[in-house]
Amino acid sequence: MKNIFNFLANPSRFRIFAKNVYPFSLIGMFIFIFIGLWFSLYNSPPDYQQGETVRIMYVHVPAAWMAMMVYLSMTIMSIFSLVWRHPLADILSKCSAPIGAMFTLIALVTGSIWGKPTWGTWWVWDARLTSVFILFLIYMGHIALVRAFEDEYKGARAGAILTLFGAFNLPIIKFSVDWWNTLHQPASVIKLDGPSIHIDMMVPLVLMAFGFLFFYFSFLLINVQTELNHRKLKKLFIKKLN
Amino acid sequence: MINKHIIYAQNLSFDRSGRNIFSSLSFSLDSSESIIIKGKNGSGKTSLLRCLAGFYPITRGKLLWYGEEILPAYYSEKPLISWLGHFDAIKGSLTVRENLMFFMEIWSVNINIFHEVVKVFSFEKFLDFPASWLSAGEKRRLSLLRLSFCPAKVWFMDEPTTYLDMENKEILISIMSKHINSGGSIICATHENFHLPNTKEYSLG
Amino acid sequence: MINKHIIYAQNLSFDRSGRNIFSSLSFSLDSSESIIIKGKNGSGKTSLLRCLAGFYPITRGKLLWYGEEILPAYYSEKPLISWLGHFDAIKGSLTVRENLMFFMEIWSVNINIFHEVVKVFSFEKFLDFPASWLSAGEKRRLSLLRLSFCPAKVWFMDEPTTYLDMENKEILISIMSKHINSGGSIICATHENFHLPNTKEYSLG
Amino acid sequence: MRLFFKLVYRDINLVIKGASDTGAAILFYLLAIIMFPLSSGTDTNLLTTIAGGAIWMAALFASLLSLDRLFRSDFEDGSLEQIVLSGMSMEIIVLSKCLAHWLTNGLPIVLLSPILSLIMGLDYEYWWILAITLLIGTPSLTLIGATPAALSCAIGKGGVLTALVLLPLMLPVLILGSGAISAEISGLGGKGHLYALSAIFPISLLVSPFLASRSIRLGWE
Amino acid sequence: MRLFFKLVYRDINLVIKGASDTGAAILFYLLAIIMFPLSSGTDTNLLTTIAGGAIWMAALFASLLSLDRLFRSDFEDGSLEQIVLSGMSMEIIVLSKCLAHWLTNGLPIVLLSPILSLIMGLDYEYWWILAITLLIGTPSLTLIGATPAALSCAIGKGGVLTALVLLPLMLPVLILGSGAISAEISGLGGKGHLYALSAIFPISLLVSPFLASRSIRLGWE
Ligand code: HEM
Ligand SMILES: Nc1ncnc2c1ncn2[C@@H]1O[C@H](COP(=O)(O)OP(=O)(O)OP(=O)(O)O)[C@@H](O)[C@H]1O
Ligand SMILES: Nc1ncnc2c1ncn2[C@@H]1O[C@H](COP(=O)(O)OP(=O)(O)OP(=O)(O)O)[C@@H](O)[C@H]1O
Ligand SMILES: [Mg+2]
Ligand SMILES: [Mg+2]
Repeated sequence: MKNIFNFLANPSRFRIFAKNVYPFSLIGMFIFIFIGLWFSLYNSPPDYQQGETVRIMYVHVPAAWMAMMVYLSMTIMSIFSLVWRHPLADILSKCSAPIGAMFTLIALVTGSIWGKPTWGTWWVWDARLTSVFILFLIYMGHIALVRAFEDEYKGARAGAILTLFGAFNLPIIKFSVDWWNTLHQPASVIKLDGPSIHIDMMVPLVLMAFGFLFFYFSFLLINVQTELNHRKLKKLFIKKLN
Repeated sequence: MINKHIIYAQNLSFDRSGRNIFSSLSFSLDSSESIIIKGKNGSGKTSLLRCLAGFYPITRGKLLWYGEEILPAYYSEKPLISWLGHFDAIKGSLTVRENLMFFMEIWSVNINIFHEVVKVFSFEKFLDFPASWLSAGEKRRLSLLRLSFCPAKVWFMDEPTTYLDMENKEILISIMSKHINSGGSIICATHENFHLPNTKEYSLG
Repeated sequence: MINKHIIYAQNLSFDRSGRNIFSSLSFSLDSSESIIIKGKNGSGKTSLLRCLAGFYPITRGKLLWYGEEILPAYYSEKPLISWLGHFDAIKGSLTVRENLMFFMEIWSVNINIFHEVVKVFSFEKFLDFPASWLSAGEKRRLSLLRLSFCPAKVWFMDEPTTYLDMENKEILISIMSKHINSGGSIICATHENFHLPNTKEYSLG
Repeated sequence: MRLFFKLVYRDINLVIKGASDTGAAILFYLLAIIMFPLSSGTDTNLLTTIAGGAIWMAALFASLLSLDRLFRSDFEDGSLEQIVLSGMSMEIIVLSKCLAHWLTNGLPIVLLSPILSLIMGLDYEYWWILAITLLIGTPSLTLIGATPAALSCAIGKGGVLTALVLLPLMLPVLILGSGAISAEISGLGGKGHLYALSAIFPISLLVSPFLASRSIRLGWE
Repeated sequence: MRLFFKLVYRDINLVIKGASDTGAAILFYLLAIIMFPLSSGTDTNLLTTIAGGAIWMAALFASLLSLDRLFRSDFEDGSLEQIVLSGMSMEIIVLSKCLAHWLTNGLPIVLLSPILSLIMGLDYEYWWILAITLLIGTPSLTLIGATPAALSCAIGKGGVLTALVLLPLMLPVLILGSGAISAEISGLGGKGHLYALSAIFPISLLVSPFLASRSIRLGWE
């Protein structure tokens, strides 16, 4: 594992890797999302309580999962960055943040839209919703902070510090529904004693989740390539000065 | 014997934002020795001092303090260096005495030494001034005064003559010489021509 | 003829917080002339410059600019003086170019003159740097560069050689000489020995 | 006049480049509003009642925060000396800095107010009155704040004193501004408050450049 | 340890001498509270309901205001370099600065809270819970704020970013703090909130010196 990481640390090698993997990831994304959408929009039952509105779930839940997943991966990257000063970890983390912010926004917006018919309100300041909102703010803070530095290396280190600090929020998001009594419903898929959700709903949910995961990979690879190109340009600019 | 050197630097290089600031510097510093760093504006004198102190991370090369891989900015047992940089670390809202007292206390400086140094710089009359009243040269003298009662054996000085008049430049040189003669060491970046005992000169850039 | 002098000062005195900083200074400055102010640290050089510019109010005495009771800091038709003080008036978060552009625009400086001056100070390669990257001497050169494209005829310089290396000191002296020879005037406080054309030296303190 | 706009342009640029605290102030404003519901519980009725006052108070604090450094950063690094020696009168400098401050602080506050009313659950009929009071009131806040901000240069520390001097001066604006909204909501009509509020602007426009420029010069003396 | 207290003493002295913004922050806190009634009308019932939340919010802003310069003034004038070269570990420096900050910012906030509850018309039975939440919460605010404050040295501008980064991190403290009070008032009991609030302190005490000292060093790099 460590060898793979070292192998990819070289920017030009990673560029080649990214170029080769990217199309597959993109194809994966389209396949999963299309099949997932077909299942979730046509081939799954309406909820016995909520009726058709339940279909928002197939966007909401994977987006919420990804919002947390992306942050978790950024946290791991940050440890790599701070402890081993790994340049690739810096880049991956920096490029993940905007995607994570977008998933969080999707979760927030779809959640609100879903909330109106089910809870009768767009928004309440309960623990789950607030902590997701905080996650969004942390993402925004991270994006702004990393880009505030002239020096990418310093920006990345600062971003890593912030990511670690903000990681306290992840368990709060995950367990807020259990710790406090909230409007939001508790976990029914990802929990210790196995999922408690009907298989007909489970299938599109999982398909969409994979679709979103590939979405993340695809855009991460695009972002990383842009970032590498950007750095190369800057290096050329600075070389001209020396 | 590497272990005997206070500073031992081999092939030091330093890059910043992808620009190479200096490269392949090798030298050593022992007690009763001084190094004068010269070089054009932007040649990396300040950067070198900061690398040696540990404020900037060196990009390549080997840097040993007392034969070990320690750095003054990370060392927390006693002050390894006494530092005079471009910033004067003076709080304008405190008096000169209050400014000095704090450092006297954290460095456990004897009050007699303090009074002696104050005399050398003829700073008695300023002691109860708010530090914000001092002129540019007086501020610099205050920094020098603080530098010279620090118990650290190695002095790092970045253009110490800035703002000083002729008389104070001579006082400066005499205290630097005294420090070297009594077993201390100095690394000093400057554009002036200094005559210090037992000195090596390096040119950057 | 009083009216012909650019600056005419008679018996200037200046007190601050009850302390007398300087007293009974009389002199005049004409075009193509320079005044070098010398004096120990704390003798009041900076204070004198600031009094002349109008930043400090003189306590006693008479001060005329172009024979009138005006002061550069209060005059709002055109810049009367170009000022180089201890503070560099550089915004680190802007690039060097952005820093200069603002002053170019408010002084209506011709772009050709700008490029010429940039060349004199070999500052081309720094133009797109963030100003916070510059070394101490490079910052000083940036201030000098700005000073020298200001359309004002009188230059006020407070220790202009600070942080400069030998080469840049010479460039500085050459642009100062050029300014005087082309009809400008300079008042300069310094601890160095300058050789400027048509110069008077005053000692304070 | 040309110089005036150059200076305004420069100051706005500095805000955009993040060198000034004004951007922070807007953020502060936004977050302060978002935090109201968090700290006062989620009773919607309650929120609606305090919405106008809360938004006005957040606006006041946002101005206060950023005014402290209105002149100080330029004063401390020598830029202000350079500018005043360039043949601009101090009053013009003060006015241009106030304009730049309002454009980057007051205007965003006004523009954001509808969104914030939404978050706070203010009835949408009252959005316009909130926006109007802010539009009339924020320029006065900036102008009133200029003098204490300039004084803080003279003291050399600012902070404590700026806030202490500023708040009482700004209070009338706050009271009239939030008063107009509650008067409107209670059906009494906020016109009276609005007229009084609009009277503050020309007065401060006349007085403040004069006093602020004196204060800055005091800092040099 | 001796050095630790010397540094704390120095920082407190600087606050007293007015060199630091911490004093301003306390004033800000007081004035903000006084302005609540002015901006939200003087309906006593209403005031009482929002009192806890309002005081907590003012406390949060007061910390936020002063934290921005926690390390920056020492960083900018070179004092921090001198101190770290004097043989103090960076973590100790961070802790001592946090202690000094809390003593001059958090503690006054706690001590003033009874008076403020009086002004806000909070029922006097609830004074103790307000004071306790503040006593437990303010040290966490300081510690949590240390890292963004240190990061602002590295960026060299602070302001916008400090606030942006700080607020989300501080929100949980605010929510738990004001939540405890409203839970107590509503009869549900604020114990749960208090426990959660007290859990934040040890965690931030462990994490924050480490991350803040990294951030400051980053500023030197
Ligand atoms: C803006 C408001 C909302 C936000 C921020 C939000 C956030 C989240 C988050 C973060 C998760 C992932 C939890 C986990 O994996 O443990 C989640 C899951 C979920 N949410 Fe929401 N949500 C919101 C509104 C709603 C609404 C209105 C409903 C429907 C009544 C809803 C139903 C669900 C369901 C069913 C799950 C899946 C739980 C599971 O099986 O693990 N959410 N939401
Ligand atoms: N507010 C004040 N009250 C009283 N004395 C002051 C005040 N400000 C400055 N001084 C004193 O005025 C004297 C002159 O200061 P000034 O800055 O003019 O000196 P200078 O000749 O420029 O010195 P340098 O060569 O060090 O730059 C100094 O001794 C200083 O201590
Ligand atoms: N963050 C940065 N990124 C890239 N280059 C930088 C950065 N900071 C400084 N530099 C450059 O590094 C070079 C060395 O700076 P340094 O301050 O070490 O010079 P110096 O020798 O001390 O010069 P001076 O005599 O002017 O004090 C300068 O040319 C400067 O422009
Ligand atoms: Mg240097
Ligand atoms: Mg001087």
